[in-house]
Amino acid sequence: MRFWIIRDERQIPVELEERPEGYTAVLDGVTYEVGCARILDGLYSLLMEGESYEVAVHSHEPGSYDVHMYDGVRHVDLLSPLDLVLRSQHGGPGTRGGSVRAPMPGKVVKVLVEEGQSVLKGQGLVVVEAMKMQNELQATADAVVQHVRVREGDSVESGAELVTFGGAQEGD
Amino acid sequence: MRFWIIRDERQIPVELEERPEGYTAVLDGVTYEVGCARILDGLYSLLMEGESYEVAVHSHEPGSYDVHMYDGVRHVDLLSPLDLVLRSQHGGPGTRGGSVRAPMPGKVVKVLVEEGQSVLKGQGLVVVEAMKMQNELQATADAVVQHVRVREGDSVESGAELVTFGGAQEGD
Amino acid sequence: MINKVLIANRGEIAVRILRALRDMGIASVAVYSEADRAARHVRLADEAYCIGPPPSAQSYLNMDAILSTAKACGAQAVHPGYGFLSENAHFAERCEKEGILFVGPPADAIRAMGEKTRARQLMAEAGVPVVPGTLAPLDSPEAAEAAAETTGYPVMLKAAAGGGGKGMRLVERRAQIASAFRDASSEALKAFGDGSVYLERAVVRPRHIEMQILADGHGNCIYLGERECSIQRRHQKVVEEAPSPLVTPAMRASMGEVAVRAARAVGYRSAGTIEFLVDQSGEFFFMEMNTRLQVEHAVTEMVTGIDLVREQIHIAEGEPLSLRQEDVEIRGWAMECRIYAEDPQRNFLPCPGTIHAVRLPEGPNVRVDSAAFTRGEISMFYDPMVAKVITWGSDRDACAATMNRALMEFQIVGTHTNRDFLLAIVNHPDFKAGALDTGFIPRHFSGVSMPVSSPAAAADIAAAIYAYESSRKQPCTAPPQAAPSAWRRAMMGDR
Amino acid sequence: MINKVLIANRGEIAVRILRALRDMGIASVAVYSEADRAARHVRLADEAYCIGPPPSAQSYLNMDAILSTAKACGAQAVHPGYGFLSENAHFAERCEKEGILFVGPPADAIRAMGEKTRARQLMAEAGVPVVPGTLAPLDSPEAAEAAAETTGYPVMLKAAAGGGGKGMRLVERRAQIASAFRDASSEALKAFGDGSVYLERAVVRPRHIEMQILADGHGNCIYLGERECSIQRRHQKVVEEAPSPLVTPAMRASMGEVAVRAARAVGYRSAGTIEFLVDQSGEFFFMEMNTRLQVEHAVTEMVTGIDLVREQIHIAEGEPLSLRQEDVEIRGWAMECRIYAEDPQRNFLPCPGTIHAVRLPEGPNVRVDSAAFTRGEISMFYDPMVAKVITWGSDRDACAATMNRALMEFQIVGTHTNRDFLLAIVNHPDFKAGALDTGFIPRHFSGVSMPVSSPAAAADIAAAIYAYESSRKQPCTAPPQAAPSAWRRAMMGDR
Repeated sequence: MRFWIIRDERQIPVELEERPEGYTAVLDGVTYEVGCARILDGLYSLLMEGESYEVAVHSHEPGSYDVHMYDGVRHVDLLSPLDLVLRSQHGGPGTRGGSVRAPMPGKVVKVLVEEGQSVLKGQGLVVVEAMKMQNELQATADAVVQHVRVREGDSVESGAELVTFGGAQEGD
Repeated sequence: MRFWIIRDERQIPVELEERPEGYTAVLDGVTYEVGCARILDGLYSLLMEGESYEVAVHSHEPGSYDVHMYDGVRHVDLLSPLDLVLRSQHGGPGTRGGSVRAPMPGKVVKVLVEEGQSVLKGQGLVVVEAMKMQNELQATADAVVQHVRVREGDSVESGAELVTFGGAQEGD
Repeated sequence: MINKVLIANRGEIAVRILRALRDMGIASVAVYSEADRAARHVRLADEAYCIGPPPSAQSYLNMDAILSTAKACGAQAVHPGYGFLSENAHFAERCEKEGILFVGPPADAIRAMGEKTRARQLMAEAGVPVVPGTLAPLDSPEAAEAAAETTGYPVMLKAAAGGGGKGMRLVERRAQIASAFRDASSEALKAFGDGSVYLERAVVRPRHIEMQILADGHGNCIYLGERECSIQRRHQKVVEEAPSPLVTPAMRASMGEVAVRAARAVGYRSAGTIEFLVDQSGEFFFMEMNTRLQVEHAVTEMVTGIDLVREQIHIAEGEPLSLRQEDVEIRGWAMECRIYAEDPQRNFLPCPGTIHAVRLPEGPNVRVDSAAFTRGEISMFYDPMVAKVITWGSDRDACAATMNRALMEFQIVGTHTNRDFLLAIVNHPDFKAGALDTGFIPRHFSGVSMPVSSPAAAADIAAAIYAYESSRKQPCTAPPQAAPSAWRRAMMGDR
Repeated sequence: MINKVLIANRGEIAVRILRALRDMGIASVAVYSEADRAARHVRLADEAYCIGPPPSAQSYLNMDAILSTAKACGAQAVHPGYGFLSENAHFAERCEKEGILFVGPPADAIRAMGEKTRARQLMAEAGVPVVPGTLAPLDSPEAAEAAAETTGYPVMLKAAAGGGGKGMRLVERRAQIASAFRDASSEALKAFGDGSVYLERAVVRPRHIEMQILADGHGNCIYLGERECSIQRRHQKVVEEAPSPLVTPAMRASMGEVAVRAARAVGYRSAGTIEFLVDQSGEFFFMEMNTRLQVEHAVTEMVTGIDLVREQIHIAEGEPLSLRQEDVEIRGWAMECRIYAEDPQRNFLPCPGTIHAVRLPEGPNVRVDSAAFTRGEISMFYDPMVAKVITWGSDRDACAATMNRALMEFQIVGTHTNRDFLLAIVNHPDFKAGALDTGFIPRHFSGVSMPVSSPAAAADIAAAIYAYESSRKQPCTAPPQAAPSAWRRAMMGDR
C-alpha cells in the first residue's frame, strides 16, 4: 500500500508490503527491510538493519501522526490514497479552512476583534485561559473577520471554531 | 442484577443496582453504597463509606475472578443467574468433570499411570516441565483412569486435559 | 502520635505525601474535586472524600469543606502540600482553632514571610544579606555616585514610582553614573510624572540557589544543603539540582548558617526554603522564603537520604529533630526535571486533555513522582505539571547522563509535553558545564519555537504502518454508540 | 575505550545492563531468541539480533551465534549478565580468542571457583575459613570424640559414601558422640554397604551472608559490604538485604578482608561475590564464590552508591579501580524482593502465560528492575523471575516499610505471582526482628500452601461489578475471529 508524507511542501512516497515478520518499506526511493512487532495498539518494536526502535504512534486527527521515539517526538503528516483524492477535491495541501480554532479546552476571557474587521498577520484575535495561563490567539495571515463564534466567558472545547475569515487566511 | 458468590460451600447473594456515580450493592444482606469510577477495562476505583480501594479484576475462566487489591489478591467464584441455571443442569457446584488438566503450558516428561489403572488420592499421574522445573500432577481423589490423553515428550497448553477418570473424581 | 492525616492537595505532591504516610504506618485521607474522582491520589489513599466542584476556589481552596472533612473522618492533621492553602496563614490559624495540626510553620511565620517587603526588612535586621541599595530616592547625581561607592558596581538605577523597565539604567562604571542618573530621572518623569530614582546593586547573570532548612518546636534548626534552580522559563522552575555546581563547602556552610538565622528570625518550624539570588562570584542575597515543601524537595532527599515529608510529620507531632547538623551529609548529585503538559512548539501552550498512554522510566538511580496514568485526564482547572523525573549519580556528569536516559524512557502519548525540551536542556553544552543563570533558557532557546526533532526514516515508516493497520481494522471494533436516551429519542421523534 | 557492548542475556538483567550502557554513552546490542522478539531488552537496545530458537541451548547458550553476532556488529565486549554463559570458562576463553572483551573474570578464575571441592581446598590453603571437619573417615568412636574436640560442638556425623540424610547424626554434646557414631556407622553400612563416617562442625540455623568484591587488573581489590540472603525457598533466594542485621562493622571488615583474600587467591578480576555460611554467633565459613554479577547486586548499589555494572565495564577496559577501600561507605539499608511468576497457592508452580497488565511501584526510595510489560509473554522456556523490587530506607525499619508500600503498589494481572507471599514475609515478626536463617521460609510457611488473603466486601463487589459490566458489553466488542486460512478452509470443506 502506498502513502504520501507531506513535508516541506513535498509529497514523499512511502510504500509498504507485508512480509512474515514485518514489512518491506520503500521510503522516498530507498528500500528498508523492517522487522515489526506490535506490542500494543500503536506501540511497535521496529528493527531496521539491526537498529532497534521502540515507537508509539498516536493520531489526533486523520493524516496527522505523533511518533514518539526515545530521542524525540516526530510529527508526520501522512496521506493515504483516499486522503489524497479527498484533498485534491477540497483544495491544495496546507489550507485548513479560513478559521482560528481553540488549541485547547478553556475559557474565552477576551475577544479582540469584531465581524467585518480587517486584521493583520500576528494581530491578536481572542484570549483563551486554561491552567491559570492566558493565551492570545493570533491571525496567521492578513484577513477579514467574517464571523466571531464566541463571547467573553464562553467555555470552549479543543478545536472549537472561534473566528472565521472571509479573506485569504492560511491554516496554521 | 443478582449474582451468587460461591464460598465455603455457601451461595452468598450479591445484588447490584446502578446509581449515578456507582452502585448500591447488597452483599449477604448488608447494603453498601459504592462509588465506582472505571479507570480502564477491569480497573476500578471504589469508594465505600469513605474507604478507597483500587481494584483490578481479571477473569481466566467464566465464573472465576482474581481481584487484585493493595493488600492481596482475592479469588472470587461468582455466578450470574445464567451460570446458575447452566450449573444446575450439569451438576452441583464443585465438580468440574473427571479429569486432570495441565496447570500451565509445558512439556510432558513422564506419564506415571495407564488406562484402566486405579489410583489413590495424592498419587502421581503425570510430570510436566516448565521453566526448568518439574511438576508432578496428582490425583485429588481415589479414581480409575479412563483415558491418558498425552504421551511423554508432548507439549501441552495450559488447561489441556491430560488424564480423565471413570470413577468419582472430584474437581481440584 | 498522629495516626491519620488529611492531604489538602492533588496531583503528584498528594501522591508523594500519601507514600510517606504509608511508609510511616499513618492512615491517609485524600480530598478531591469532582474533576478528580479517578485521580491517583484518590485511588492510593486509605480514605477519600469529595470537597466540591472542579474550580480550586470551590474545592482545594475551600477551607470549610476541608476542615469539616478532617473533623468528620477523624484526621488529627492536615498536610497542605505546595500551592493551594500551603502558604495561607489564615488556614493555618483555622486548623489550630479547630484542634487540627497544620503540617507546616506557625501562622505568624507564614505571614511574616508572605509580605515580601516586610520580609526583606526583617531579614536585613536579622543580619541576612539583601541586595544592597538605597531604597530611598536619591536627590542628585552626586548622591547616586556616593551610594554606588557603598554598594559597589555594577548598579541599577530604578524609578521609585515605576516598573516595566521605564526609568531603569544599568551602570557598569563610575564614569557613567551622572549621565545615567539624569537620563533615568527624566525618563521616569515622562513616564510616571515623578522623576525619583533609587539605586540597587545590579546582579548580573544571577543564579537562583535556595537552601533547605528544617526547624522543630524545640529551638533546633538545621540546613540540608542547597538546590540550584536557575533553569527557569517565565519565572517557572524547569530543572533543579542539588548540590549547586557553584557552591563550595565553605559557601554552603555560610549560606546554611544565614538560612538558619533567617528561619529563626520568624520563629520558623517545619521544612522551609530560603531563596537566594546569587551572583557568579558566589555572593548571595535573600530573595524570599517559601514556608512550605517545595516542588523540588526530592533532589535534597536524594543526596541527603532524608525524607522531608516524614520529618515534617514528626515535627508537627512535636518531636525534636532526629538529626543534628553534623549528621547531614551530601552524597553524589541529584537532578529533577518537571514534566509539563504543554507544547514547546506553540509557545508552551498548556495542553489539557486525555492521556492515551504513559510509560515511566525505571531502573537504577531514577525516581518518579507522578500523577499521570494511562487514560488519565489532564484537567484544564489545575497546574499543567503532571510528573517529576528525579535522578541520582555519584557525580554531576553521571547524574545528567541518567537524567538523559530517564527522559528518553519517559513517554506520555496523547498530549504534548515538554519532554523533548527538557532533553535539549540537559544535553546543552552550557548545562553540562554547569554554566547556569536565570537567563539560560531565554538565551539558549528562543522561548517561542523550540528545536524540532529531525525527520527519521523509522518515524515515517512507523506512521505508515500505523495508518496501514488502522485502515485494515474492522469497523466493528470502533467504540459502540451509546443507546440514545429516552429523552433524546423523544427529541428525535423516535426515528 | 569500549563504545559498543553486546549483552548475552535476556530479562531484567539485560535491561539493567542496557541502562548502565546508556548512562555511559556506550552503544548496546541485544540478542534474542525467537520467543523474545517483543521483549523489553530488544526494544531498549540500540541494536538487536536474533540468535536462535526459543530453547536456551539454541540461543542464549549458543556461543557461535553470540560471538559471530558480536563480530558482525562490531561490539568490542560481551556482558554475560548472570546465569546462561556467565560462569562458563570456555566462553570466556573463546571471547578472548576472538579478540572480544569478556566483561567478567579471567577464565582460570571461573574454573578454579567452578569446581566446588577444588575451590574449598584452594580457599583452605589461602587461609579462608571453611567449615571445620575431618573430611577423611574416622575409625572409632574415640577418634570422633577427639575430632569433635577440635571442631567444637555441635557436630554432624556424615556417611562418607552417602547422601540423602542416611547415616547422618547431629551431635549436640560430648556424652552423645560414641553412641551416635555407632548408630551412624551401622546405618551407613546398611544403606551404602560402607560404614565409613566423617565429621563436620554443624552450623545450626545458618545464615547465608555474602560479600561483594571488586578487583581490577592492576592488583587492586576492595569489598563493598555484605548482603544477607537467608530468606530462601528450595535454595532459591527470595528476599535479600544490605547490610545484614547480624553483621557489625568489625565483622564486616573481617569478612571483607577474607573475601579479598579469597578473590586474590584465584587471580580474580571484575565484580564477584564470596558466599559465606554464618552461624548465629557470627562465625563465618566459605561456601562458594559466584564469579559474576549477582541477581541481588542492586541492594549493594543502593547502600554504597556504586554502580556495579559501570565498574565492571571500566575494569574490562583495563582501568584501575576508581575507588579505594576507604571510599566505600554504607548509607542506610536496602532490600530486594524477587517477583516470580509462580503460584504460592499451588506449591509455587511456575506460571508462564500472558501478562494482562502491569503496575509498577514508584516514588521515593523505590527502584524497579523489570522485564515485565502489559501484554508481555512470560515464556515457559526461561526463568520465572520477572522483576525485582528494591527499596532503600535510612534504617532497616524504614526500608522494610517502604518495601511493604512498594509491594502493595506492585501488580501483575493475568498470571499468578508471589507478591502476596513476599508481603507476608516482609511483614512477619521474625523478619522485622531480623531473626533470619535459611530455615525461615520452611519454618514459618508450610512451603506448600500459603496464607490466602481473607475475603473482603470490596473484592466481592468488584467481581460482581466486573461481571455485570462484562454481561452488558455488546458481542461486537469481542476480538474479531481471524479469517480461516486457505488451509483451514480446505480442511473444513470450505463450509
